Amino acid sequence: MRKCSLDKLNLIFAEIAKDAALYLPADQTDGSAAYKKWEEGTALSDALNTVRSPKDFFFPQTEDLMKFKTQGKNIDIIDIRTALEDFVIFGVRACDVKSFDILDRVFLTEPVDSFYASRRSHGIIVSMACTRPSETCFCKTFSIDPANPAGDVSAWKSETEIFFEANTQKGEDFLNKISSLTEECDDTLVATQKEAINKIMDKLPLKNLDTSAFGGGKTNELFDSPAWAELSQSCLGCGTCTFVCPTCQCYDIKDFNTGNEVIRFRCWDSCMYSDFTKMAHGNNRLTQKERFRQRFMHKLVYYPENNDGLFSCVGCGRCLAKCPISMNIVKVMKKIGGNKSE
Amino acid sequence: MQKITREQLIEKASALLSNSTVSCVLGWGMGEFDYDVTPTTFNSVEELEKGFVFSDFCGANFSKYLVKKAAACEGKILVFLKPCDTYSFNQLLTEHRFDREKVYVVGIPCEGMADINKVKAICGEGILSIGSKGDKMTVTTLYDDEPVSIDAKEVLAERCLNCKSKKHVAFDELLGDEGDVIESNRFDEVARLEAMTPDERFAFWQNELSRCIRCNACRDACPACTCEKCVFDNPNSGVENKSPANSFEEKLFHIIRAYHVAGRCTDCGECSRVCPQNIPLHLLNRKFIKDINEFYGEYQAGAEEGQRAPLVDYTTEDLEPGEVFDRRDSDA
Amino acid sequence: MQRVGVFVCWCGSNIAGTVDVKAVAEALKSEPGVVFSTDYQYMCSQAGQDMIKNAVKEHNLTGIVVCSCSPRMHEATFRKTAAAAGLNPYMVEIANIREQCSWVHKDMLSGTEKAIILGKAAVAKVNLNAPLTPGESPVTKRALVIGGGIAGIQTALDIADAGFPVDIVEKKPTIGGKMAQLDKTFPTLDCAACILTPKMVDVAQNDKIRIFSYSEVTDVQGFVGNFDVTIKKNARYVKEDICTGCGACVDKCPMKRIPNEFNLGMDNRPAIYIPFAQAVPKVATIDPNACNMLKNGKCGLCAKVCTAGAIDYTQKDEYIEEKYGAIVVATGFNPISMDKFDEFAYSQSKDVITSLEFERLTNAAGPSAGKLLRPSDGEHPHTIVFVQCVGSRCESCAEKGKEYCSKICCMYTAKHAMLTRDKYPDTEVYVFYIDVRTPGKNFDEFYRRAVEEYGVKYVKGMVGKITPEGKKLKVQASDLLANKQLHIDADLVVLAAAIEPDKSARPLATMLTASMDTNDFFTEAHPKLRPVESPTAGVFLSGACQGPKDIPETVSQAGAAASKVIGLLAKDKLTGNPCVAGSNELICNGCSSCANVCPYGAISYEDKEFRMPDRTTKVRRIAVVNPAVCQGCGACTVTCPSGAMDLKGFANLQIMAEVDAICK
Amino acid sequence: MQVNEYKPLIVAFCCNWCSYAGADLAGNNRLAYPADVKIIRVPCSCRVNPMFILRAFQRGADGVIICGCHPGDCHYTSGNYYTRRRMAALFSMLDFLGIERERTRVEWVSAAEGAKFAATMNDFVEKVTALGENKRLEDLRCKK
Repeated sequence: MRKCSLDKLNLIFAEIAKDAALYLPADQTDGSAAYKKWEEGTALSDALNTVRSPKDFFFPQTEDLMKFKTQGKNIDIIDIRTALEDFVIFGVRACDVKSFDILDRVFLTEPVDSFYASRRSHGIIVSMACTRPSETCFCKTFSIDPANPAGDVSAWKSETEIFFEANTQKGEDFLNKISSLTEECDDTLVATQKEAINKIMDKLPLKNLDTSAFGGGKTNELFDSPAWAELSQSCLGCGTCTFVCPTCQCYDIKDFNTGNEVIRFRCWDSCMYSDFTKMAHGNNRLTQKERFRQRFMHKLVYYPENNDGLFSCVGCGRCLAKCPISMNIVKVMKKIGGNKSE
Repeated sequence: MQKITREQLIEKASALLSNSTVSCVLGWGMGEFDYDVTPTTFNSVEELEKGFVFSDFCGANFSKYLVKKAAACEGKILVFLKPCDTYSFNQLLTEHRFDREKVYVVGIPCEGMADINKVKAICGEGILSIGSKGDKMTVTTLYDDEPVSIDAKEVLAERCLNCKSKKHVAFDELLGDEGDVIESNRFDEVARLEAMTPDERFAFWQNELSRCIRCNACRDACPACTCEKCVFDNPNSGVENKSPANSFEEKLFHIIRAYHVAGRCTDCGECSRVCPQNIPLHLLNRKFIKDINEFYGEYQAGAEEGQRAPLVDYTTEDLEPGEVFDRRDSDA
Repeated sequence: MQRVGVFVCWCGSNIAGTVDVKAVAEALKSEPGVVFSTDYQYMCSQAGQDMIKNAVKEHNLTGIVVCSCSPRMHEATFRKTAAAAGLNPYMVEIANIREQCSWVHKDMLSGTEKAIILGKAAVAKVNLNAPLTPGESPVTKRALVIGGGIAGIQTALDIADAGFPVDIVEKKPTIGGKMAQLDKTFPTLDCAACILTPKMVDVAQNDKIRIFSYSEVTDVQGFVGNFDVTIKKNARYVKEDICTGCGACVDKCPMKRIPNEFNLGMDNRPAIYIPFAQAVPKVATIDPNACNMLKNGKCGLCAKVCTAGAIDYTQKDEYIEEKYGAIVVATGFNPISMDKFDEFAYSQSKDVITSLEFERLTNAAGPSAGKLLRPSDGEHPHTIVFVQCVGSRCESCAEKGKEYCSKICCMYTAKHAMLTRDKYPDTEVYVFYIDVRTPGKNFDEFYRRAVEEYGVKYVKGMVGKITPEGKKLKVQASDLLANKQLHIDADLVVLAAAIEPDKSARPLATMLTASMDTNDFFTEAHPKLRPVESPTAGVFLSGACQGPKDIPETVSQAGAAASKVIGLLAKDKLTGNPCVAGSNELICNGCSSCANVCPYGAISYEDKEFRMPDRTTKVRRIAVVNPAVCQGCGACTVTCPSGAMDLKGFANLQIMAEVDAICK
Repeated sequence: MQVNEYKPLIVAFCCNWCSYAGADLAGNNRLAYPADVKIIRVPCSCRVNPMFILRAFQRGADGVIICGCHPGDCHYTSGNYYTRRRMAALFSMLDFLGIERERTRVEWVSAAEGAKFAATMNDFVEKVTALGENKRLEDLRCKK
């Protein structure tokens, strides 16, 4: 384990930014935090987390895939993929780090999504333990430990110091680069912090959220639950939950005609939208109830069914904070799961 | 801080359910915490008693829900409307978006709703409970041993700080005292932006709109946005798009959305309330309202049912588009 | 995908002079959908049109782009060509590379570049064109003429002569209008009554013509071929069909001191009256504001003396609803009020009169039985001053006068002056003028006769002030040619008051959705090419309601309007403009915004049941456009937030495709 | 003339009855204006949807001008009155967002005002040229 004084954090950032683009949570003018590319003067935010999740780095909201150009009656297809540079995402919380595993299982299994894979291989993740989780946090439900965040490098921040520990070769290399600015240390202080975090975790209101009603094989049991109609009755059909979610991975592929060429790009889509997976015959999810159900069944049943029981929710709490009608996965789990946790 | 209580509302709703005036009630459903209420339809007195809440966090404007819920309810639906909601109610009626006969409106007084973001800005994350007594709010958190007492006024939502009316413009019945239209300072922020240089304004909006994730929450919560099919969802409209590929598309969406509701927007503030990125979208709508007031005379959308909106109206003496700026320049 | 043919016209050197037409044709070849592209010297010539027709056949074209002169010039021509080749005529788009390109740009390079871009825009549009078929609507074979002056009379007679029924609505108790008040007409000096009254009689006797006198139009709905009009017949308290016009009631009526409108208040009439001897219909009318019986229930003398029993004090206003295929507006004119012209002392002296009053003074049926006597004391005037352009051509005095020339004053003043000198050679006659305008057949000769043969003293200059002093009117004027001030002691001053449209015209225009200019004259559909049609289909213009006119002009315009009406009524069906709005019911919100902005009332709403995707049904309010009423302005399309409303021929996607093509 | 001189792209929406005819008249009278102006014919100025204007800017236009009949002279009686309100509101909003106000204009040009049409276009092109390229409402994907 290595450490350095917070006073030197800026020097570390500068050092990292020499070779790779460095992104870290920074405060925005509206008071919330967002990942920003570091430049001299950018300060690491104290906020618990960013509004948008860091999935953007690997799976951006819009991404050009290829271009077509017509010359007279001919069409040229242009591959626009370019070699990526390494980049560092600093300060990723444990929940969000876990979300990359969930996305990896979608994009890195055959057929591998080359766009995602390329970004993923160039990204170095420096995670950060959560010292002050929010009431909306429920990562523990999915066996995520905010005191021991994964990633290439794990970090802990105290009032005065920051501690690093490498988990991967990439992480080792990263720490080597900043070794002149850090010093070797033992993990006493970090252990104390972990203990404090665990204490808080035990006080969180959603600590006992129960997942036993969900998982692979529960489709028949849950699909026709009358509770779906009740839960979805006021859903506005907006995409807030899906767009702030670190694990939602659906996208649409569209063409944009610039007049001179056609850009084929993909952009996030939301299963909450009425035209989601619309096909020639129309839409197979006819009302908001079906769309709503799809989202939660996917996270809590279909995904685990296909991924060794892994739920595609990391308990980050973003949807709890941002849904315009305050309907969210916790309420769904409690209602559909039979309120077992209460 | 609210003068009307949960119990009074349940009593009223129960009475109307019991005497069969209404067959369902649109109200606020209890959440996980004290601030995350969900608009909910209650079908019985039991359901009301179990799940109905009323607090400083019941900000949602129910008028829009009537477009779907009025038709879905078997009999009449009881809806509790705060003064600002009643303007949207009238505007929707003007546009024939639901059947008035299917709705029973109980107007309720509103002392202004709280903004949870403002509470969190003071008390931090980890809120366990929020209680309200008079002008004070008591907040217990994970990280404070003692409950924190805050002034309710301090955490009022922006739209409530600039409340334009405590008067109900549509109702079947009123609970509590009726208020008046208020002289508000709601255009001050617009005026502040107008006084900036174009470069400053451009930078301001570039910064704000760059946060947009096109979740459509503003549109989907907006009581004026009730199109059967939004142009931005319609591949045949020529402007459909799903996510902002660049800053042009960010602007396009918000300009067109504000334009489409211009003259129809009642300034209820739902757009800004629901924006996950805290973009002050209401300023775009208020700009149109301010302009309309200045160019064509004071107009409050939804003040009366059946009003003719300013952009579907004209006089032969209207000012010329070019004079818009001459006028402002001479004011400055 | 369309198969588009592009035809680039040289227009001789008009286009080819600044646009490389071959380069344009070549460049457009590679545009999407284009399968054929060529150029030719004159596309609009027979040979050019044949070239298009052949290409349509040879290349199986589904769309045509002609790069040529303005579509306002030859769009119709090329649409016919397309139709002749078996294409839908609306599959043609014109790129205007003459008026808006070759003629305004001098540089070959930029001209060619722009022509290519305009061509691309037209190709982009035509790729999205769809065949359009005009809608059809039936025609009610009856015409309505609003106004019963010489314009209305002539129009009605001509329409009736072609065999179509016509109704005339006249707000006065008799038809005849202003012409009935005139004495003689210039430049022939025929007696106005002698040529007008036979026509009035013709109207009365024509079984195709109905006269609604003392009536007005109160509502107009519908559209060309199918107007629904409400006519209010004001109660005249005399049964029209029974009254014989004998005049016994008029003689016996005790209320005899009502100012007589027909003589412009220069004498009196009774409360029950017939405006003049040759009135049509010749029936009495009771003035409800003057009749003691109607006001106080006392009198009833007229009922007693009426042997026919035509008097009916209980008569009520009657509303008649009738259908018409065409409407002719012939609401005429009035002299403007002289009240504001204090400098001419019109309100102060009875001996300052208007020209129309002068007409009545010299008319044998007038208040002085045709003797020219001063209204104040009945003495013969020895010095008469005519003042022209009172309120006309009055740029600086817009609040009391008119900016335009009233056109008829120069000639009637010459007539008045000449007739005065002819009848009373001892009278000195002065005419003050700004310019004398006599552009008409025999007009200038007429005016010169007044000066040269009759010794009328024409003075170029305006009268500055008129002051009544004793029996005289002190006229202070300037003679611009002699550059001196004149002081004339006149016995009578005649003001050539400007004329203005009748006040009833403005509300009528609103009912008809017909447009007016700022002076309240009706606007013609085209000032040169369609002078007797209003822009609103099925509404025609006759006489001075469109602009100041003398009698021969009015009569010829009346005939022209009639011929347009006859042309319309001769059709069994009307084909409309196919470029009309239409609402996509699947995404219509039924919000009524479109109906709010539609100037024609073409949009209505209906509740329609829809099958929802989840197999439930839902009743929704939706907009429906009447294609026969819609004129295709597109106001509704922009006000529709969901884009449900679109305009055929100028659809959202078509215009955006043009924008894209221009900007790429 | 300088090479590579900046040439703005101007989209002009002209109503069929007045302004388009006015543009034709400018042509008839050979009244020159820059070829940067490209005219799109619409039945009435009230057919111009704000979306068309934004579209033009997106696609690379540097200025957009809407021409219609003079108020009171609309072929459809009231179309240009709606245009007047719509564009006043829209232009004010664009200005509010910091977009240069000189890039948009409404001008009333009658069928008889060929000279006014040419003069208006000359003036508009000059003003937009002075502003330079539209940077604030552009879509970079559409740049060549």
